[in-house]
Amino acid sequence: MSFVSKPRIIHKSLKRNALGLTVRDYEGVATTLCAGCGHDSITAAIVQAFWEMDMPAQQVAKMSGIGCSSKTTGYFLSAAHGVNSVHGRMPSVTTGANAARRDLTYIGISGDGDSMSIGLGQFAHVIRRNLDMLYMIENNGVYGLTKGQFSASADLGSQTKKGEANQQPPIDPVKASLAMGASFVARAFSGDKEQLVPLIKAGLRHKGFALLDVISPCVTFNDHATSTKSYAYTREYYHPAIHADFIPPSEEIVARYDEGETMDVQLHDGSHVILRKVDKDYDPTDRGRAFNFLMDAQDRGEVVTGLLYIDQKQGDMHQRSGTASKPLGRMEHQELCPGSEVLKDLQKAYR
Amino acid sequence: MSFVSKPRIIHKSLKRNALGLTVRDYEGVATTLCAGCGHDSITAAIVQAFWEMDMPAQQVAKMSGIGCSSKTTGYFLSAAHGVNSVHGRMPSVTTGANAARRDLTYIGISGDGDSMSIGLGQFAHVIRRNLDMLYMIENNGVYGLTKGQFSASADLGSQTKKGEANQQPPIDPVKASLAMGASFVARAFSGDKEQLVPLIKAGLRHKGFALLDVISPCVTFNDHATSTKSYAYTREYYHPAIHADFIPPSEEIVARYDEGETMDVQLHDGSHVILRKVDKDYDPTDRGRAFNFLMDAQDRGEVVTGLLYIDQKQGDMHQRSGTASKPLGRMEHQELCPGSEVLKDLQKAYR
Amino acid sequence: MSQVNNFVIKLANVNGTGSASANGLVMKAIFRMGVPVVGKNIFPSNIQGLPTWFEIRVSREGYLARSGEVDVMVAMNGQTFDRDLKEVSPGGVLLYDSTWPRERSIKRHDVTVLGIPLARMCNETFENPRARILMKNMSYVGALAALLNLDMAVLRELIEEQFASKKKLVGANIQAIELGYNYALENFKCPLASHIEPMDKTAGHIMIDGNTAAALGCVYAGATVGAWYPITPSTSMMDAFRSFSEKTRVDKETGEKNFCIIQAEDELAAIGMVIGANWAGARSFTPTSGPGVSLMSEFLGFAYYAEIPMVLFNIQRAGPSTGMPTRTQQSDLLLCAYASHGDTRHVLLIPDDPRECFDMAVQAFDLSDRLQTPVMVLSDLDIGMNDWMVPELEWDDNYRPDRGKVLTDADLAKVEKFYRYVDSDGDGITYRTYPGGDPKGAYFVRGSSHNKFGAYTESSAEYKEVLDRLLVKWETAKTVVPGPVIRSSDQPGRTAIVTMGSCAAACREASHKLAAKGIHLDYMRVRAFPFGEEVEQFLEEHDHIIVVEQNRDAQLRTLLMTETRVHKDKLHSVLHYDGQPLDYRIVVAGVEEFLSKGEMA
Amino acid sequence: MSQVNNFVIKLANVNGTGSASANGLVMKAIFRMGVPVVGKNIFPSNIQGLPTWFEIRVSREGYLARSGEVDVMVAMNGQTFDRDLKEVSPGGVLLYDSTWPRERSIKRHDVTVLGIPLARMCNETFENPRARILMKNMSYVGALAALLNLDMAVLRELIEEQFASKKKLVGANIQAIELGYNYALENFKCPLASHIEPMDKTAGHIMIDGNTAAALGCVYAGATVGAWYPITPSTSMMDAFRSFSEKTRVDKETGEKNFCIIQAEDELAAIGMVIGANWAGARSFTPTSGPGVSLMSEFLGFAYYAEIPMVLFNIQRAGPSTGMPTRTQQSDLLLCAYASHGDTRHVLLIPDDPRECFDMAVQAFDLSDRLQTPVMVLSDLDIGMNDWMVPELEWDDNYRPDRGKVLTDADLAKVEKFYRYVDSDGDGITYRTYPGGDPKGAYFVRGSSHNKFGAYTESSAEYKEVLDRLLVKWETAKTVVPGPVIRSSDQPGRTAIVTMGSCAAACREASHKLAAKGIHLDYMRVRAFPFGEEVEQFLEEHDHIIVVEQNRDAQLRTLLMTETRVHKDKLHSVLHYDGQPLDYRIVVAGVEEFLSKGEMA
Ligand SMILES: Cc1ncc(C[n+]2csc(CCOP(=O)(O)OP(=O)(O)O)c2C)c(N)n1
Ligand SMILES: Cc1ncc(C[n+]2csc(CCOP(=O)(O)OP(=O)(O)O)c2C)c(N)n1
Ligand code: SF4
Ligand code: SF4
Ligand SMILES: [Mg+2]
Ligand SMILES: [Mg+2]
Repeated sequence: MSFVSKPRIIHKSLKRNALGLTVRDYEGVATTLCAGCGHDSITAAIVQAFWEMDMPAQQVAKMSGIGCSSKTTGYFLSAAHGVNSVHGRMPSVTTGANAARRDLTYIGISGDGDSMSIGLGQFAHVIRRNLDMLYMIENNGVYGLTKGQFSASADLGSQTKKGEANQQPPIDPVKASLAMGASFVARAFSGDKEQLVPLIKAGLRHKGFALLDVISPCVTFNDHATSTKSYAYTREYYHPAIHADFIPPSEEIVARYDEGETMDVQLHDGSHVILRKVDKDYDPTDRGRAFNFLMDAQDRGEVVTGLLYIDQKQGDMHQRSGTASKPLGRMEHQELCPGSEVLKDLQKAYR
Repeated sequence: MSFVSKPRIIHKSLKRNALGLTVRDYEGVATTLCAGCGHDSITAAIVQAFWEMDMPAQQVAKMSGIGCSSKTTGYFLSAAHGVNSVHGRMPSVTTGANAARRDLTYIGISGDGDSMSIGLGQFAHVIRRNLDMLYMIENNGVYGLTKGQFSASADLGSQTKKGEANQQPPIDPVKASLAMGASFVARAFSGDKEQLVPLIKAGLRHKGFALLDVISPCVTFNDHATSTKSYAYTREYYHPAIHADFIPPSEEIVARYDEGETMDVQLHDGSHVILRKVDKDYDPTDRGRAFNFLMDAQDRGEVVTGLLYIDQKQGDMHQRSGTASKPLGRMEHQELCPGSEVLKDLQKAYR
Repeated sequence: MSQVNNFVIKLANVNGTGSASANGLVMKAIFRMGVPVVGKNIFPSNIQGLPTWFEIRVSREGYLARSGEVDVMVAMNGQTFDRDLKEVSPGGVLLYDSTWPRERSIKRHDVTVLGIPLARMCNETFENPRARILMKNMSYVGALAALLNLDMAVLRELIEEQFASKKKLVGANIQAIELGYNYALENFKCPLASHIEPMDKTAGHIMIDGNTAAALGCVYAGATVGAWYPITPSTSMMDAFRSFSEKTRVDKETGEKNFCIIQAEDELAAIGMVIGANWAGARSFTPTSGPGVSLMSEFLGFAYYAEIPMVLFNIQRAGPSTGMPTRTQQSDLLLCAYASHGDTRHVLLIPDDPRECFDMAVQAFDLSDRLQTPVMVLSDLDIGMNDWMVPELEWDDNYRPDRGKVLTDADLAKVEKFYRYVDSDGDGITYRTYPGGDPKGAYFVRGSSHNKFGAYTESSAEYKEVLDRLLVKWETAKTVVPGPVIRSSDQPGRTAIVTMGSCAAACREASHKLAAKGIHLDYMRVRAFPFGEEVEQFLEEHDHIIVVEQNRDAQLRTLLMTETRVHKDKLHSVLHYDGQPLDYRIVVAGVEEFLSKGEMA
Repeated sequence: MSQVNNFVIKLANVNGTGSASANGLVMKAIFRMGVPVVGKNIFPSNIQGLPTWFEIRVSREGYLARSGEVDVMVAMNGQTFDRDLKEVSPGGVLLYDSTWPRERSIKRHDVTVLGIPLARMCNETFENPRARILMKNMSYVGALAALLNLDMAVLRELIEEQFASKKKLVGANIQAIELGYNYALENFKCPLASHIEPMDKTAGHIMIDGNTAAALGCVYAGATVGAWYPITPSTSMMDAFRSFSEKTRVDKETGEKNFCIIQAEDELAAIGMVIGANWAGARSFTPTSGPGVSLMSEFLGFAYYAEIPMVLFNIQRAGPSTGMPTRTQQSDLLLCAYASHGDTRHVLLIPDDPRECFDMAVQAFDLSDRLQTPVMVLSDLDIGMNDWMVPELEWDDNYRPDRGKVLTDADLAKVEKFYRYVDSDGDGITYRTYPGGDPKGAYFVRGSSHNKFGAYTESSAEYKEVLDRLLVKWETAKTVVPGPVIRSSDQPGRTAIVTMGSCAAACREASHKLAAKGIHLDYMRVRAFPFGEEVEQFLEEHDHIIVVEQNRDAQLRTLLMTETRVHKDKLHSVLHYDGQPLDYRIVVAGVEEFLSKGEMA
């Protein structure tokens, strides 16, 4: 329900890509997410990546489930087709679409709730099929759209706005996808476009399944008075139990740091996340090492970012099953129907 | 539909446990599985384990989903309650039961189809909750009950009775559960009771979630002419396409080998599985090492058996959430109902 | 008609700006002044930045439905200013923040437009930027206080209660209220024609939403295990259950909790947990909404066939599919009645307000235990998430849960052999046992075909025997579910309204309005499925039955047609399904249209 | 009545012993001899070691339903010997393996019991232990050949065809047949009164099961993407689709496959894939059974509301829950008609035999594309897994798929702007586009509320506009789904049978039997939901309508009651739901009972 229709004034000064399009041409309808939501930063990175890739809109299919994150497919590439399906089931719809049109580029956007809870089974199995797609998780550790319950990726001990502490250890999409055999595994932070844009492009180009887990702070439901260090001191006039529907204005969190470095990012609730960017000489082709590297970083309380694992030799779903190179959805009836003579012949076995 | 009712003649000579019960007292109704099915060997091991543990039947709840494997809860401990639920959903029913009766011992029996396909989400999340239960997967790489389709744990390249080759890499329950943070992870072979019985006992005793993946050959749907080395030579009179409903008589496969050793087991279809039992000095408390150990063995084409990982410090679901020690299902109404005065009081907030 | 204590205030806000507490304050103040009131929250399916409305109906007669009028509009949202202005009833008043000029594309000469520079006043008074947003809300409360004649002492009292734990906030809030109050007093003629005069019609009542009341019912029924997957508009029910349980069920000394709440990974798991817990002897429930019920369908059939009690609360929202998650509807009736494949049918309870949510929560557990089958309580967003004025909830301390036919170890000692599905009483209900008891009572639960002894069977006769007994149980259900609420009109006749759930308030008001025009209608509100003999009789006694419900496909009419003896030509529909709570005028119009057609015929 | 070409053979076996091929051979031989025949397989939900029966009805009149008689019993299963003996009709014959003595608890003086030492003979003749099991089956085929007068040349021909790729097996099989044949000839009076004499009534016919035929229909309709999760009794449909596709859709040179079959991780994923593929422009389908449909409910509502075509085959089995997976029933009708929460309704096609499975598979894709909504084909285990004798399948090479209203890039070039949900033709069906085309045709699919332009909306009016248009589409559906099959009796009257699907054969035979007794009934078989005008008219023209169906809760009667204008008192039920295929005598008895009650009244 976008009430403010977004003016599509294209400044002459905007740079154009090989298709003659500006970044603006890759945008979608106006966002209805909270001001400062990490998801919007990711949308901007996606827009940037497509523009840089000179991607024609009709080449792209945008797929999603349900959640704040899943809404974002509406906020880029208006000129592309898209399916906003049901909660947790984006992978299967994408699998079917890809079965029909292997010639398109699939970008699936999901949330940590959408993928790690209700959708975990489909997530694991789309990986197993090595479906040719970029699968992005806009990971905020909460269910944003249903107002702040923990998701399965929430850290142990983190607290909701209402003050309950999470008692369950997290499921890490990166470790889970490594264990399920994903052929491309990466992580980034919503506020670090410099790292994010190239990873999106790499994921889109990867032939097979590419997981891109993006840490994407929820400015609304991580903003609780109980967190270690919080904005509480600025909130003299605010009583969480009474102003339960109040969402203080926030700004996008931005982070910049170099390869091999760590960076301590303060979130809206005052808590911190320590990001570690993989080194230039990190070898992302060793699945075992990737797992260990993640475990070690976790022990140090760091969240590793970058391209963590890649295997370009696994065939995608179609290569494995020998599907025709011409997309099935574009076949003519004549190519598919064996005709009356064959029917007669086939029926001999039933006499 | 057991037509032959099993005579329950208890031989005087049978040994009795501390409860004065013989092994026979731990049996269930007669099996309706195929002769030689690995699942029946596992049932026998379960019977043995309970008997050795002097387990009273009313202490046990038997839980399962749907599949040949899931039927086996009927074949042991007739005197215990059990729920044969729906396909892939045993974990949730067990979670609810445990929530109500934390004082019981839960044994859940599942298949690779039941757990790695339709039930993968529930499998992952029951692990995440560290529910106090023994979760056994009777793993045969196929859907036995629906007649031989691949399951998600089927090896790459293995073939069905009809000759199709599996194109998807397997999901390994052991690796998956390690990645999901399971607190007890073990694997065994159905034909090796010597290893299996102690692991069942350990899993039942473990406070928290215990995964026991048991390789359990399906004598019927792995018995196809196309496998590398098969019984085909004995099948002069047999035409698979025509005798599709013919299931040749088979015998249980038995294996015995020592810790630290490997053992090459020939399955009914003539194919082989190489088992490696973990060494006496293997340290099962290091999750990272366990993962690496598995990866290395896999590279050598070996399937590791034994207790692979254990962590006794994680609290189970109730410990984490501070549930009363008295089982909720046994509470009297008086312990639960706050009464009319409190109701009056609570309603003050709504005036 | 005089507008004193009889008007509608509508507040147009942007969500996420903390307006809910301010709006609630206005409603609460009116309630405390003894004047009947009800609030409807119309909010978007997002978190921040989109339009949201709160509608307060003040009704000295105690009507609780929407009236379709807007007498006082508080237009705080620039995005919707135009349509808000359009919506004001002729002669009404619109209040807005005049800090910034509003461009208006429409002119309304029949509406009094009052501007107050709320933002400017607050910016001048408060430093902190967040405070300014919140205090702006409070300042319009102040303006309304002046315009509507709200009792400032009551407002102060409410503020003091609310901020009891954060006392230093009291001053600022009162200051903000006074800002608006004084400005209005000084600049406008106060009070308006639509204003409040104290009454005594709210004594013995509370203002509560259905989800909170249902959660309280679960606590009182002795439910211990709650499993759920978050979904609007059911989520607040589990929040309330958690908070009441934390208050009343935690051992003071040990901190041990006499409850266990599990956030499941999805709805399929949530219902599985509930089934497991009920099987094991704990009362357990799950709150959900439409999409959740669809996902639970397979398990509902399992519980039906394996005869495991379980309680489900479906807080209905507008479908199909994801539909409008923050809008109300009654469109899951058919799904719930027959959920799952095969021959399945389920017991439903349909409350009409939060008080009945409380009562029916308790009944649901009793019926489910007694009938050993799923019981679904069909509430909706309107009941579940809006504050309704209802008589105080009551509790009889002599209440003991009806756990149905459960054999204890002592009972088992008396029988020779226990068979799970043998009907020894002829009511279709058989005895069960809990796990953990005497092994003599052990049995094996299965969703596959079983005979009356509980053993697996593929015998046609044995299978059919169990399936047929379930029909006997269904007949028993008809006799134990709550009967309908029937109200004969002053001039009982052959024409009637039949309705359910949240339509009740609008139907009641419509009946009065129609009676005033000389149209007298008898009234029946069904409260449960299956329908019992009272429902049959009422239908039999009437020739024209107007079925009022909130869905497109006349689902209640469909059920009546197939599940009672009624002749279907007697049933006529008034349908409302645009997602807004039902407005009584829709019922009036529907009835009049039907009657006029009838006369033509 | 003479028993030549008019009797039932029942073979009692243990499953997993390879008896299916032997039993099929008997049936095929009779078919090749020109005598109408049908086979019913009654098998357990396990893999090996439990009882299984195969019933072959030989009917010179061409009746395809069960008759309830057993004229010749081949009792190869010791476990069930007693009940098998009990089941033989008076005057019938029982053949058994006399190698081991059978203990009999019952005596039948009215049954001729013939013992042949099959196992002993085979053990003496064949070395290999597996061969002995298989050859024992063949030897009873031989004995039957002698007893029933089967043409040995036909049997030989069949054996040679079957083992064409493994010629060396031919000899042994024939040897085994001869063992039994010779023994019977030598020891018994051959042939029996129940025996075969060649006819010419099977020319132009085939023996095929419904799942195979439906799969073939999918191939011919141009379906390319099949996604499924294995579930009895639907699994063989995807096996057949795979095998036909491998035969007809693989490029000889490149080996490229013009199809893509995906074994999904569960039913929720399977339907998601089908929706995705259809959205992207490929014809796609999923075969499943009851529990699968329950799990697919949420997605069905999505496809309904987002208006995405998709085809689902529900091969129904006995419910509720896991129920009896290897038994037949028609108990998913209501679920399928209204699957999902909110106001949803779905188009159903209901074939009565394998030939119609083929035809309706093609129709399902055309209707689904045309109506842009899910179409479910409701078959059942009886049709899907049993071999039926049907006229050869036919294909019109001029057939072109009806893809419905799809705008190509060329079409788009002609329009100024494309809006997904604007109804420009008044039939409720709007234009769609496929992804990968001109960006002008791009739109966003959602299961949340949308306006006719395809944009997200929470406006009540816009939401309702789309929901109402779906009802217009539903009216259109009534005019394009296949009409009923209507057969007036010789003496058309006011009493009729109405039925669906696999009940047809039994109803046809019952009608004949009743007519012979002077009871003439008109007949209508509904073939689709929603019901069209022809159905309405037929109902209108009859006063007593006996609805015959295979479920407990009279689901077809329920649908007729609510979804047509029929007066419900006209509808009476004959219900059969014990999992066995319908026996015509049940219909006869049901009708007679109804009529006798009618006379009493
Ligand atoms: C079947 C079903 N169950 C529940 C919901 C309610 N629901 C909507 S979004 C959501 C969680 C979203 O969390 P996440 O995927 O992390 O997205 P975020 O909003 O945090 O970006 C839930 C539970 C639903 N839409 N459908
Ligand atoms: C919802 C649902 N879908 C499908 C089925 C059919 N089904 C029964 S068992 C089974 C697979 C069993 O495989 P597994 O768990 O590996 O057990 P196994 O028989 O191999 O021991 C399937 C697909 C079902 N019962 N329910
Ligand atoms: S609730 Fe959180 S995730 Fe959702 S839009 Fe707001 S900030 Fe983003
Ligand atoms: S089919 Fe396989 S898994 Fe099932 S009972 Fe037979 S051998 Fe065991
Ligand atoms: Mg999230
Ligand atoms: Mg298996």
